[in-house]
Amino acid sequence: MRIGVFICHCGSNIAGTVDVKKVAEEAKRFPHVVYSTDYMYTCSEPGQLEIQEAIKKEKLDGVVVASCSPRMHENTFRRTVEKAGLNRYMFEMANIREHVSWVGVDKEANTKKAIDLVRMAVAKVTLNQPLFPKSFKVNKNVLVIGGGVAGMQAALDCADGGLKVILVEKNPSIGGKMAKLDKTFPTIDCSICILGPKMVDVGQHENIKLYTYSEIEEISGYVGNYEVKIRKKATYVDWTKCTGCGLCMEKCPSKKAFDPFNEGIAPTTAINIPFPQAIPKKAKIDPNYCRQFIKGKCGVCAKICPVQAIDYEMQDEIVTEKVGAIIVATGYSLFDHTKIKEYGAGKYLDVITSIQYERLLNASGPTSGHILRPSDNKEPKTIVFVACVGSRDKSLGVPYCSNFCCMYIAKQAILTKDHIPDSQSYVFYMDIRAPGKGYEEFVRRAQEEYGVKYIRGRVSRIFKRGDKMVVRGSDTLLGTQVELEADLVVLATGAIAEEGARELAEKLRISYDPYGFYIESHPKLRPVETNTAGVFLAGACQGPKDIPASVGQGSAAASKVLSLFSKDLLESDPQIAHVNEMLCVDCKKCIQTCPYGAIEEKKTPMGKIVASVIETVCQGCGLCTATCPPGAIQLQQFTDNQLLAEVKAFFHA
Amino acid sequence: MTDREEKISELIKNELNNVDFFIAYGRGYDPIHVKPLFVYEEKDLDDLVMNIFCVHNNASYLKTVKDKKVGIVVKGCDSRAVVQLIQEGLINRDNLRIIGIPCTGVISIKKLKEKMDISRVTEAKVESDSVIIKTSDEEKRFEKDDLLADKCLWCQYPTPVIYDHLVGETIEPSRPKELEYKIVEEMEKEDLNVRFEYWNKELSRCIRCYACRNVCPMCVCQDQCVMESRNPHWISLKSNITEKVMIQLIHAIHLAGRCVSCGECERVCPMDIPIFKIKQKMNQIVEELFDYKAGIDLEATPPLYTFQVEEAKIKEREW
Amino acid sequence: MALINLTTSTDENFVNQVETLSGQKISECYQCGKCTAGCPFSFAFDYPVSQIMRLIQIGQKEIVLNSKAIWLCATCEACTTRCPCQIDVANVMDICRIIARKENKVKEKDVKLFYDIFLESVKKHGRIFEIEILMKYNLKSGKLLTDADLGPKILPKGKLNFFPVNIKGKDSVEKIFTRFVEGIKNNE
Amino acid sequence: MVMSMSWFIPENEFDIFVKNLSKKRRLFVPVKENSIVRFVEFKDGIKPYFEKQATSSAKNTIFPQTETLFRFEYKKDPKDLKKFSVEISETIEAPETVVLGTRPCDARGFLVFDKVFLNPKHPDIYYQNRREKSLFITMTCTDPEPTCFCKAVGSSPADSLGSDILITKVKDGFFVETITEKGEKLLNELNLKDGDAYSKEAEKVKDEANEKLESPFDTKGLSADILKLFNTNFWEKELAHCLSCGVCTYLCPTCYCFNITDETSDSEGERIRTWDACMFFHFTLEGSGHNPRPTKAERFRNRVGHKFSYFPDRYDGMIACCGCGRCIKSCPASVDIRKVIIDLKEAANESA
Amino acid sequence: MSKLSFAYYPGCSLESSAKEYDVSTRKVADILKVELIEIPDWSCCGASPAHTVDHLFASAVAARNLAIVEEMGRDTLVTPCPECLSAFKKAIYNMSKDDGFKKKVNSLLDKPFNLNVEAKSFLQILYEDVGKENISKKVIKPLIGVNIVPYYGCLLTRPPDVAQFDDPENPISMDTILETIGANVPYFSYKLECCGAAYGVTKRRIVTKLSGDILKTAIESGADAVAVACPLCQQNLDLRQDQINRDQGFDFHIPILYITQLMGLSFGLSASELMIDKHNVKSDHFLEKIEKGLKEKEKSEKESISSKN
Amino acid sequence: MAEEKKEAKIVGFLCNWCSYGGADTAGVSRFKQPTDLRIIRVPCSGRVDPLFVVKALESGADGVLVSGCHPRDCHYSEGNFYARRRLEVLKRFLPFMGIDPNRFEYTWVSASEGQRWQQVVTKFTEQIHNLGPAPKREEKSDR
Repeated sequence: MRIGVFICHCGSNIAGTVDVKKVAEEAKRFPHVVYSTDYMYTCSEPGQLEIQEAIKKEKLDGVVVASCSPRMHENTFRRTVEKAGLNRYMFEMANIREHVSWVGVDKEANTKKAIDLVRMAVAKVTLNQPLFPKSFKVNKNVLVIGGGVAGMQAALDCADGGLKVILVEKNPSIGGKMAKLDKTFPTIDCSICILGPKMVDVGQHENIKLYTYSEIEEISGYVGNYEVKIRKKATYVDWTKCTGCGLCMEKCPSKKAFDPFNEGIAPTTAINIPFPQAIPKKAKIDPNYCRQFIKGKCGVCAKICPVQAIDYEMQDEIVTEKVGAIIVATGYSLFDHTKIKEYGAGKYLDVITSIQYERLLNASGPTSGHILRPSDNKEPKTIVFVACVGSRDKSLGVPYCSNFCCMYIAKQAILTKDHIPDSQSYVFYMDIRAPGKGYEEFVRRAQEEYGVKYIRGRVSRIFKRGDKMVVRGSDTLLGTQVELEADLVVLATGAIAEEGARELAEKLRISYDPYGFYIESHPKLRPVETNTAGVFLAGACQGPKDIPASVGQGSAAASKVLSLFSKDLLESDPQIAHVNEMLCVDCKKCIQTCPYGAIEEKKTPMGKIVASVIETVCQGCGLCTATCPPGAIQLQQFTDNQLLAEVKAFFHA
Repeated sequence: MTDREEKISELIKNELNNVDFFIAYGRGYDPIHVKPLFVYEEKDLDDLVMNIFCVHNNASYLKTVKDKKVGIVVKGCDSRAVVQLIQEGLINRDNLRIIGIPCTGVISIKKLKEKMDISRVTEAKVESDSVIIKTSDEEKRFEKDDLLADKCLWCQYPTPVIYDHLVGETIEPSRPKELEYKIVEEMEKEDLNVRFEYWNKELSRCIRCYACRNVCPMCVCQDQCVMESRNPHWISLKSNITEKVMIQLIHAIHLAGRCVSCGECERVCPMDIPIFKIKQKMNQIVEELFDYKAGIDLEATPPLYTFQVEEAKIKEREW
Repeated sequence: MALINLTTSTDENFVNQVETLSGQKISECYQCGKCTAGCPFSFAFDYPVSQIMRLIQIGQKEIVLNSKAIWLCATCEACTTRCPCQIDVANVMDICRIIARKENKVKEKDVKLFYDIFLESVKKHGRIFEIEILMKYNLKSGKLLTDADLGPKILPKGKLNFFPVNIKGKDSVEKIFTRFVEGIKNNE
Repeated sequence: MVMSMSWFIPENEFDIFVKNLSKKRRLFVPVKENSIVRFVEFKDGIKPYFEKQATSSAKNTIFPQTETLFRFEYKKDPKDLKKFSVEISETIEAPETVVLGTRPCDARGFLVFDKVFLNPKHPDIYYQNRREKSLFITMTCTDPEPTCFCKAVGSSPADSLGSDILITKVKDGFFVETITEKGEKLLNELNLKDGDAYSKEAEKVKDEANEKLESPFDTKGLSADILKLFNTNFWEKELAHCLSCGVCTYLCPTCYCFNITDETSDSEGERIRTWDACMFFHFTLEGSGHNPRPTKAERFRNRVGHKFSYFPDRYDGMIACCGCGRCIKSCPASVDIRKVIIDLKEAANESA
Repeated sequence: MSKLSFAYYPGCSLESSAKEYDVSTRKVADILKVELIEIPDWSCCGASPAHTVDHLFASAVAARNLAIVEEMGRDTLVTPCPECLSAFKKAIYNMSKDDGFKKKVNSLLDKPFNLNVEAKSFLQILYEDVGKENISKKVIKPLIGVNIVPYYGCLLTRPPDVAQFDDPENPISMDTILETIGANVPYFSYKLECCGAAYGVTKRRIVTKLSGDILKTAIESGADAVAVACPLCQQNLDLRQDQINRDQGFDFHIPILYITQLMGLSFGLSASELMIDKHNVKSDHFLEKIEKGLKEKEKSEKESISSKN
Repeated sequence: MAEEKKEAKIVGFLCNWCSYGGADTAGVSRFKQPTDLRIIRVPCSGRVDPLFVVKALESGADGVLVSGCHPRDCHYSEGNFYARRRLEVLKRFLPFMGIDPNRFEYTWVSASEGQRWQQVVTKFTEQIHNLGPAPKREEKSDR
């Protein structure tokens, strides 16, 4: 081979503590090195030109640049050598800045280390092979998982951009958490009034295919070519017939069914339409409460339904859709306050959660917007809000801040005063987090205009005294214990990952943090991408966030999909695993361990069964290579022989 | 022929229609050397034996006859290899007919060799707990336990864990499990440098014949093994100590969580290198870390080809 | 509270000492006040427990060791049980008492005195001798009439022993005391 | 061949004899390690073991498992890095060597080696150098084992062919006779007692030893029989239990196959020769990936064929087997080459 | 049920000021066929005073007893006293968490403690090992017609990592037992609030304040008596009830009874057998109420039988 | 002086996404480290066949370090879970063969943990210096 070596000074960044001339001189002695030089700024345009000239003049077929981290400039130099006619993978970098000059003080030792690193890079590049990406066709449908505000926004943006959208929502209606809210901060505008039209848009958009009351069963494939199995859960009502007239709800004799939309604060009927603005506005039966299912007889709804839509025999159905990209917008759940024993573990009727309170405030809620406390339906006069219930609490496994509680507490306290002018609200808080536009002003208004009393300290215990709830907390500003006798206590439960988030992540092959929130590619620069190509994130599934942020991410994810789909063909990274069929012994270990299901068995023309890499699915982690006992499957660019050559180059120096 | 041999013979006869051949045990060149017997037709059964000298693990052959329908006679320890092979999808249960032999132990020829000159054995028999060996010039009687292979002294699977036919009654394990890793524990009483030198000395005898690997029922790479393929270039063909150590480390690592403790690697070593110790250490680690023993459960996954998100016994932030 | 000059009074060694002895990371406390909220003794403390934690965080050794609070904590464990940061707060209070004892800084002399007399009794008899403890305490504290009103209530019941129970193995108990003291000396 | 002269070493002086042998030269002796016996270089403290046939043959003494043929180094022209030269340095290592304690079969094995490596047209200088400087002191095999079949291949327990010196254990000591000039020269150096008085006793011991063994098969027509069965499934069935390992070949005194590879690091390296075995898949694996002997049956066929057919056909009927029986004794699967040959002849007869 | 048998550690208080707890515990155990073998030559657990000196020292003082239990060949130490219990549990917890600590503790001891013993409260034995079914079988005089609130104190369930028993915020073991022996158990929000513990002698004002709050809440809950499981709690609430009244301006006369005494009553033992008369606050009225409740119940049962006839 | 400063031969296998990035972060932050370590970049700690560690040790390494993303943070979602098992097994196995287990460590360092990387390198290098050069196998090719 004919290898060229280029040692970069990086101004004084490298040359200050590494004798670059010596490194370049030493590199001349390495096998296959026919050209070696040093340069002030190799990454600069003239620096790159010098490499290209050397490639042509010296007929180089391999290049090593010793400079900064490959994470910085590997792509730069790959393009450089490619422009000079060399395959971009016939290039290696030795990181002598971040790993040498910047971390070592002894110039002699640094120089020695740099020489070693260059020797190792040369040894490796000797074994590099030209690699070529493959192109494949893209299916331009997009799957959006989750029909909350983030998912809806993403779906609408994609659909408006001309893409076919499959929107899957596990609840009977889209709308998500936002549909349950009364008002939104900091503008106090009616939540459903702004969301409702959007929901209608989604429901009516010709490019959006809606699957509600459905869940993702299985996902296979890769960017551009995913296949998704969707489970349509049985509703026991034929939605092609149901008109949403609501007659069944009126006549249903089972009126004590749990109402998830109202967070259990009031019951509903066994057959129900979740809420008036639901999209689609269709009825479904909850078999846990329906007499037909429990007792085997009733059938009132079937008799009453004017369009004969009731079907007690209905089964779940699996449908398959093909898409090219996936936007995950599965949202969040709320912390289960019954885990907190010192707050009564959900046993006190007058200690409720903030989302329940939201339903009490809501004009379409069970109390028609009148605040009545659950134990005796009386109007509470003293209301205590407790912040950080299931947030910032390591002992409960939720050390993080839930982001939006401070704001909704302020909103609820303001609304409380609006509803009950002679009421007094108190808020136990630890820190007020109001960094959004107009947020701080909003919280100030709660205190200044609405007289909400903020007490800085956590609540230790809530218990009953007569018909009052005693809230014992501290006022850390005073340095004392405080006690309040409240009529109603509202616990601001924090956001946790949606139930099933981890399972879905595994189906999608994306990663999640210890709490079950999905991890983005880069926390700053790639906030809506995941490390799995073609899978994007929007909204609170990535971490607690408020409505504007969720909507923003929905649009961002949609724009990522639109730009991905702007090409008809995609290129795959060729740094993937490759099977030497002669060596493969069909032991199946690679198939078993591949995190992407990218390896399958195939029969060679000789009749031998061997492993085979699905090139577009392989992500190049190399786990298979480390697993393969005969070394038959090799991750190109990181083969056993290449790594062994690096080891050898160091130890046999 | 003993009753047991008659019974096995009968079973094989009946099964021969269902398989391409049967692997049993046959007479070798003297009474204490038995050989694996490949039965293609009835007359091959004339040589059949089943006794305390049937040391071989017949499952070792399964990897080489993947596409055939095979019958096999297995002892308890051998059967674990069958289970492990099926578990890993390396052989197909449907292609197998298994005759299980409950076993109370097999003789270690090496141990016997230490106790007497075995070059002229004319007769060998077992009487209750004794083994009697006759040669042209003498007759010796041994306590059976003194001659049994080490693995038999802590055997927990005297009855095969998988079979289609069982010849004889199920035997409950009666050997002390604590002895399983005795050889390992004894080694670990020594200092690191003593161990280092011990292996240098023992492994220096290695002649790179690869018998340990070829006999290993779980070594499925065989002809493609990196110990000799030179691609990937893990080792050279030199017969120096580094490469000899490397060979054993490759074997141990490739077998981690898969080794069924049949001890064949050590039995076949022509240079009498105690390599089973190495495998047992690996088995002990795997058992400690993952509560797993290979070749017991058809549904299990070898621990190094799976994982737990939270590992109960691996400390995460030690380093 | 007087001005605290953080430049001169912050004692990092003290923070380390408390952290090492208690095995708790004090910096994990973010001052939510839940410990104070649930502490039954808050009303009697000079510094509520969350402030003690805060004072330790900023290395205010003198204030902490001279506080009443550390001596009035009864280790009821409410703070430890409820701390959202999983800090064993009661243990930290305990450690502060231990350090204060070692440095001879005892704001609540009576409490320490009572403890000492209690342990003396254990050392002497192997078990405690209640009457002796009470009498000694009254004598040494100078509060001669402590619980004098209870005497007539309890004495007639015949429950209290007038003589100590000396256990057979009291030597072995005493040896725990002596070995412990020797151990400390040897370490120094 | 010289007239044999004889000496005698009393039993209690044998240790001194061994020590003296090692003084000016490299001495190999059989040593027991664990349950096996192998030839190692003698040093103080080493106790030779002559009681039983060594587990491995003595071929490693002049045909080491690994030997460096030469070292090489690429040297660049500093003025033009594209130009380089290769410097080669020879590495023949051939010290004066004595091997004590071989059996007649071991010593005869080298005659097979000689045919190949000392071929006058192109002798192997590495082997040649060492062979010339080596000397074999063989012990009469008074105790042939049931696996022994040297008689079948034309040798016997007291065969002196291939040895330089033959030692026969007699009642009070060792009767020593020279077979070659090299042997005589050595013994003259050592100042031993005259052995004539024991020659009769020694002859008797040798005769008895020779009688102890029978020939299990006849090699007549064997070469043809092997070729006759070449394309039958005899091999596959007969060798089904073979594990295809290298025990038989590596312990064999006559197997001489080798491999040559280069080991390079940085710009220098060495060319090495290592033992190879026809039982290995890689032995005949071609660069294209094609393998003419892909199965163990074909490989074992080659082993038998080579020893009893192709080699004798090429080298004046010399059978490339010395009947030592090591391949039988140490085979993990109890493959018995005698049985293979007997069965083979039977099968050849049947197919006739 | 096979016979339960445990190593028994009464603790110093139960030898003197809290003798009635010891006596009633042994009697109840006897009836429930729980064998309590007193640990030979046990010594003081060290209690909280030892903890203020050094944790190593405190663990050693406690572990001496645990080592004896090991020597007895027993695996469980049972004590009625939560303070002692806590000392033992903490010693075990700290020693098993840190091998170095364990070694240091054992270096202070004549006989080492090898962590083969666990410590349990007698309440835990009653609740978990005996169980409410077996307790209910022995009830012959159910405590009908009285309201009893259970007061657990601090240490029986706290801190949860160490205590490993019942719920740290809302324990129900005593509630369950009280219900099992027939009493009515009203909602009581001060189940776990500290009584002031060992500061009775040194900081009386603290104790009378805290204990006063407990009594006040109990009485507001409608309690006729408070059930306790701790000698210190009992002392603070009962013996010091007059001090509380004096300091806080109350006039309470509410009996404070050990859970074992209450169980004894329901098992048919007499008040004097259970040393109920040795308490400061008289229980006469409470006992009468029970008798009355019983009679009423008998009467109503008779009526219902006769009406059926 | 040369004596004192003698470097140990230490090789590190670092996953591209976390630990290599962590080492970069340490560099960018100028966190000074001993110079003995040579880093080999691999895509994922799951790519590190335990045999690389063995090979490096047998080739004369005084110490080998493997570093990957924290478990649950793997760029390839699962690679380091496998690595964790395999490397732990190896770590426990080495001493049986007479190799000091302290010559091999595996650790998790994220791309943001520059300081942690500095600590890991410093601690490991010190550890290896304390152990001294690795014992060499006596190469008497015994022919």
